[in-house]
Amino acid sequence: MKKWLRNWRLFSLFSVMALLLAGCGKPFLSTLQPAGEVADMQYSLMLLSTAIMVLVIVVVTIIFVYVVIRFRQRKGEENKIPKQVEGSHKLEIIWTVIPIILLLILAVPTVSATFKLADVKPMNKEKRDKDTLVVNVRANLYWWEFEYPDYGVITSQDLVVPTNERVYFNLKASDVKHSFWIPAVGGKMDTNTENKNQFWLEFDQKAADKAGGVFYGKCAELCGPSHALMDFKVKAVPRKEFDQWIEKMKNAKPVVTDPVAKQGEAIFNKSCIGCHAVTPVDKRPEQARTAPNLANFGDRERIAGILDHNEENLKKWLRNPESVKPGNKMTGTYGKLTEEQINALAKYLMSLKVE
Amino acid sequence: MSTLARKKGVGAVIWDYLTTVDHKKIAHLYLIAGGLFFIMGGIEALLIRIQLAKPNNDFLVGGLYNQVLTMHGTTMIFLAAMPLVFAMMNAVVPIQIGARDVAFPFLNALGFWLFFFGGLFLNCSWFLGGAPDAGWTSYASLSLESKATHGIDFYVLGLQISGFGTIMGGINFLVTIINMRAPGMTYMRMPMFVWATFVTSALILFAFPPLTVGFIFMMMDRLFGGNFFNPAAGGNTIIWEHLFWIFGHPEVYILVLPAFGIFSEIFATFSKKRLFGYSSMVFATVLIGFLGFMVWAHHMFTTGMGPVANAIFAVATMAIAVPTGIKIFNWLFTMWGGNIRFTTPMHYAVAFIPSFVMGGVTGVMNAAAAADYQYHDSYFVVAHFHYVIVGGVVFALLAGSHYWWPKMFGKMLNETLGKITFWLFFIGFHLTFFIQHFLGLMGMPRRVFTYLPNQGWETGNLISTIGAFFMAAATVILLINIVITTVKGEKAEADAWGDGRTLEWAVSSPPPVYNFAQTPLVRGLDAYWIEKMEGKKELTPAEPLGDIHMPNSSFLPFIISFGLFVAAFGFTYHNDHSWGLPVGIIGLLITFGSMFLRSVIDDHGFHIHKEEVLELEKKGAKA
Amino acid sequence: MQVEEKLTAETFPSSPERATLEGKNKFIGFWLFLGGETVLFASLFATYLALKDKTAGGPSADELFQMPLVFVATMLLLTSSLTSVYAIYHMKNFDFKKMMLWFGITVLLGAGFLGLEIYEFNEYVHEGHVFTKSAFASAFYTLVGTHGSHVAFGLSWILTLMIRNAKRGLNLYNAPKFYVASLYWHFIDVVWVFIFTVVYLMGMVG
Amino acid sequence: MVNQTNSGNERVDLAYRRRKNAEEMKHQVISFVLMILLTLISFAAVGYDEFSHWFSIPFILLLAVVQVAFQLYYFMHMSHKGHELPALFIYAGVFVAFLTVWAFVTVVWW
Repeated sequence: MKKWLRNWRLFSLFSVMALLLAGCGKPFLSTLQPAGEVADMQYSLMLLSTAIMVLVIVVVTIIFVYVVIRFRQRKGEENKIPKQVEGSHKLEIIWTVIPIILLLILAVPTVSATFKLADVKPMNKEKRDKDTLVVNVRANLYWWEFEYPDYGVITSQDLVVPTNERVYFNLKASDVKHSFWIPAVGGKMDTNTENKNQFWLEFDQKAADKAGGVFYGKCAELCGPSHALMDFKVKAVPRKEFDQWIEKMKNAKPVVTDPVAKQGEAIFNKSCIGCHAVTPVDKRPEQARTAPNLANFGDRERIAGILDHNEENLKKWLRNPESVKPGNKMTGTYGKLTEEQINALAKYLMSLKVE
Repeated sequence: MSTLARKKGVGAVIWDYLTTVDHKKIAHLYLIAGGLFFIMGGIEALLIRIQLAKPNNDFLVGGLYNQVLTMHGTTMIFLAAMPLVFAMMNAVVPIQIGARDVAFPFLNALGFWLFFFGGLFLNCSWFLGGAPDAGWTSYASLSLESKATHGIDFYVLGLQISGFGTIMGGINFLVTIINMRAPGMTYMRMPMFVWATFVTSALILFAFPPLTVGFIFMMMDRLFGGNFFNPAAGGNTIIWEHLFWIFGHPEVYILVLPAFGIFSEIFATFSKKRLFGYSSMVFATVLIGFLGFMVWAHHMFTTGMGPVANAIFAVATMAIAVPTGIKIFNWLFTMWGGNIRFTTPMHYAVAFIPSFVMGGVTGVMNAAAAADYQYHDSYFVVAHFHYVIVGGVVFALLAGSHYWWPKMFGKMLNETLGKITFWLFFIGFHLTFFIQHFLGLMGMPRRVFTYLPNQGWETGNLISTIGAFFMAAATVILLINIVITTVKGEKAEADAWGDGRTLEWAVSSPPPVYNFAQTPLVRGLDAYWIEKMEGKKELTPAEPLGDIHMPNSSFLPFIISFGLFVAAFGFTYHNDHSWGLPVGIIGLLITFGSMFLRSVIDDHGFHIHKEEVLELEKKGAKA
Repeated sequence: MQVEEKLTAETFPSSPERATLEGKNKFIGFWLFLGGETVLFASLFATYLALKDKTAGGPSADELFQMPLVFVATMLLLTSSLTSVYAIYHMKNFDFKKMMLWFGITVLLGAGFLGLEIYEFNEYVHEGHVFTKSAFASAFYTLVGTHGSHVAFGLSWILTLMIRNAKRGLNLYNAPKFYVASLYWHFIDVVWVFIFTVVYLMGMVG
Repeated sequence: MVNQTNSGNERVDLAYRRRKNAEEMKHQVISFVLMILLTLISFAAVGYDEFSHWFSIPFILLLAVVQVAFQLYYFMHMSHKGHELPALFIYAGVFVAFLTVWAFVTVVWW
């Protein structure tokens, strides 16, 4: 009996701890493990509001439990009529004034943080500072395009940013409304169809190390059948590495040596190049850029944003995109490919690397 | 002229309900129809939770999941919660103010049938290609893109039709409460539920027109080539968001204020105490209604309105917490010093306090705009509004159905089964939704049909799914309870719970068709309690016994609504089929034709004679 | 029926529209309805204001609008508001014939207004300002068209009332109906005042 | 419903009532004339090119509000007794209407 009790205690202790640990979520995804200035600011606001709210809950619960236990009907008192109280001005004033004070305590930092997070002046200067990094984010049905306008470089699906500095974003959508969210790094902003939204984020180097260098990004606005699958990845690297990456991207061209990949290139140039570009410098207007830029496809974290990055999954996607992302715009835009052609294409695509 | 109290066959009963204008029978209709839609919405919820029980599940994928998700939200708000609230109002409000019916009995019936045909039309989409799939908010860019099926057209037209019914209901209750209170029933003597109905109806009156306009725009864009939301022609989808939320936020209060009203009645009744701080409760209700119109944009913090707008709406939203807090404490102090009897309705009422406080405080957290950038469109928000809607509204509707069941149907629901329902539902509710706060904070966006493993969301989602099944089990037991009660329940007395305070408990259960043989004289708050405390068995009448004027039944409300139902089909398909336009016009002709009939044929109602009333009263007293 | 009781000028109450409970209900209910209509039109106006410059290459407001036409239409509708006041004045004096006469004039003026509006829309369509052209066009036609359909509904309402009651004179059953119909007519005028100010005049100013 | 009229005390002297009605009618004609005048002024204000629209737009809006007040208070008798609730609900409607329009001209700017 004793042993059972001890085991039970141990078990419950472990389960509570497990719950607490799980409660923080994953460092690459959870808002509870903030990885940058914005997320930090929001996290402290969350903590402050939670503290105030827990206080409220505790007060209510104490009164509640007392009342429910103390004043329940007892045997033999079924017909007792309690005193009919009209109310009490003193009490009512107390529970009007105290909440007002609590809300004021919350309102001041809220307003101040709201304005701080909206400070995008540096990106809108007539002549931007050289170090101010701006990224144009364009959300499309189930894929993301990231354009670095100051460098003339375009990439998609994997966003690469320097750490420990503010990165500014222009956000828009090309078809339906989406929402750009990197939970661990900071709150979201919608990508609208008729205007450009602007905000900034900061990626913390230490947190990035803890998260393995990659943060998960999500689409947070229902956008159609594959809304759940519209993930993207953020590679946060030190400024120096970022600069190197940009340089490489500027000059990247597909270099194909493998004969099978060469075959793949031929197929690609016949039927895919109309939508997909394979160089990061894509001068076409955005309306013409109807599919993800594949220049650094081989370096990507995921196939289609969700599948593990390997040739098998790529082939699966090429065979039938619909089975991976229902409602995507690629299905049906190209003829039936033979298994051989798919092999060749996969080889070719995987060879597209800048790193 | 009297067709009362005659034995009737099944056909006659059905015909009676199709043509009735009696608020008590319309309450039954709302309860049954709303209950059916509630079960449908519940099944949809179960499907959603089954799909999300484990990562990469393939039970309900992509577009179909979005249809189920959209219909769950739409059904629960428009076709379950609203009509069930209307059921409570119809069943009780006229009696609570000492009236014989609502101000416009014909419109009352029309309101129900419009709601019903609107809901029916919306659900027809399941069988005609596919349901709407752009979420219950149906944001314009996605809902214009969704052209593969007519789902969104069903949404727009169906809700349009049922919305007309809702506005009618709102005006009807306002006029009823303004004009038809019994002598002595001043505004400050009205039961709290009546006050809640009053403010709710005012909110309906002002909140539904923007929604109607939004629907008109959406209909124009989708069916008639309009450009309101088409950016290529200068349109702007943010307008839809604004219109929707100008309606959408008051809608939350439209649902929750009646819930507050129901709980106020129950707390007072089963604590055997007058409602604590009645006048501040009234004040808080009105204030919530007023503030409810100034906060809609907090649903749009991430839309990009800019920091000034976000800050203003954040602070305005926080302000609502104050009147809500006043209410919570007033309820606690109603119980304080009382003699609390834990009946089934009281279980819900007591459980409501901590549950709703949870939903309320997360609401204030959401109001903090900068932090909301993280919460917005995540499972945190899903958890928040389910705490408010289920912990507040659904608890209230379950409580209210148990509380007023004897008044509506003349039989007491089984208390043991009632308490089992309660516990299952209560546990299931917290199991389902508490964990979702954390899922949201851990980065899970809402409205996703699946998720990948290794993101830390597996356990939470599984727990949530298990909870949903508890709630389903509770609903099943409630249904069993209803069946058992209907078959062999005990006949309820007039004052079925023995502690009734308001006028509805002074008339027999169920009440006679005219409610009060003599209009009562009201001498204070809790009119019936006052009489009881003075040792009287009956109310003080305000008029001598006389002939009672009653409105005639009419089949026209059904036909008018049916016409719109037909018209909606026509317009939905008018771009695809040549029969569309004629069918649409025929439908409108049916509707306007029957409206014309209504205005041309005088309907003065009929009288129940004094002798008949006496006879009925005797019978009622005996039973 | 008491409400259909034949009355004389002496027994006719001074506020016949509110003399019965049914009348009172209609009276209050209709005013509430007008409160809701205010919000409905506000949403249409708000949308129009947000979209009025989004012409997408189509004609803009100041190129289109024909002010003389709008001025005449405005005068017609304003006058019809006065004539319906006259009708109610005579109703209160229990002068059924004069009431019918003035309501008749109101209907004629309203029909004139509606005719002008249809003519106006037709002109605009010929200038390429069609409903599907731009967001501005959609918003314009929906706002002004909703008002126009209110006019049409009001006309058929008043006409139905006149025909239905042509032979039975005034009583407490139909007095509230006439009264409420005239309220509706005034409300249409209220909306028009804002339409000619916000849509037409402000459209000319730019 | 039983008849709850209290027409008894309303059966005041017919001649007196007629006189009052006639007097009121006079007011209404006056307000009509004023309304026509206001309409003319606002059309003229727009037609006259010298005014900048920073002046003319608020000016014609003000005239519209005055006209509508005439309509409500004289033509629709809101100045009469027993119109407290109608006034309350119309003003509530105007309040929501104002919020809506205000939001659409400030927040929806793109």
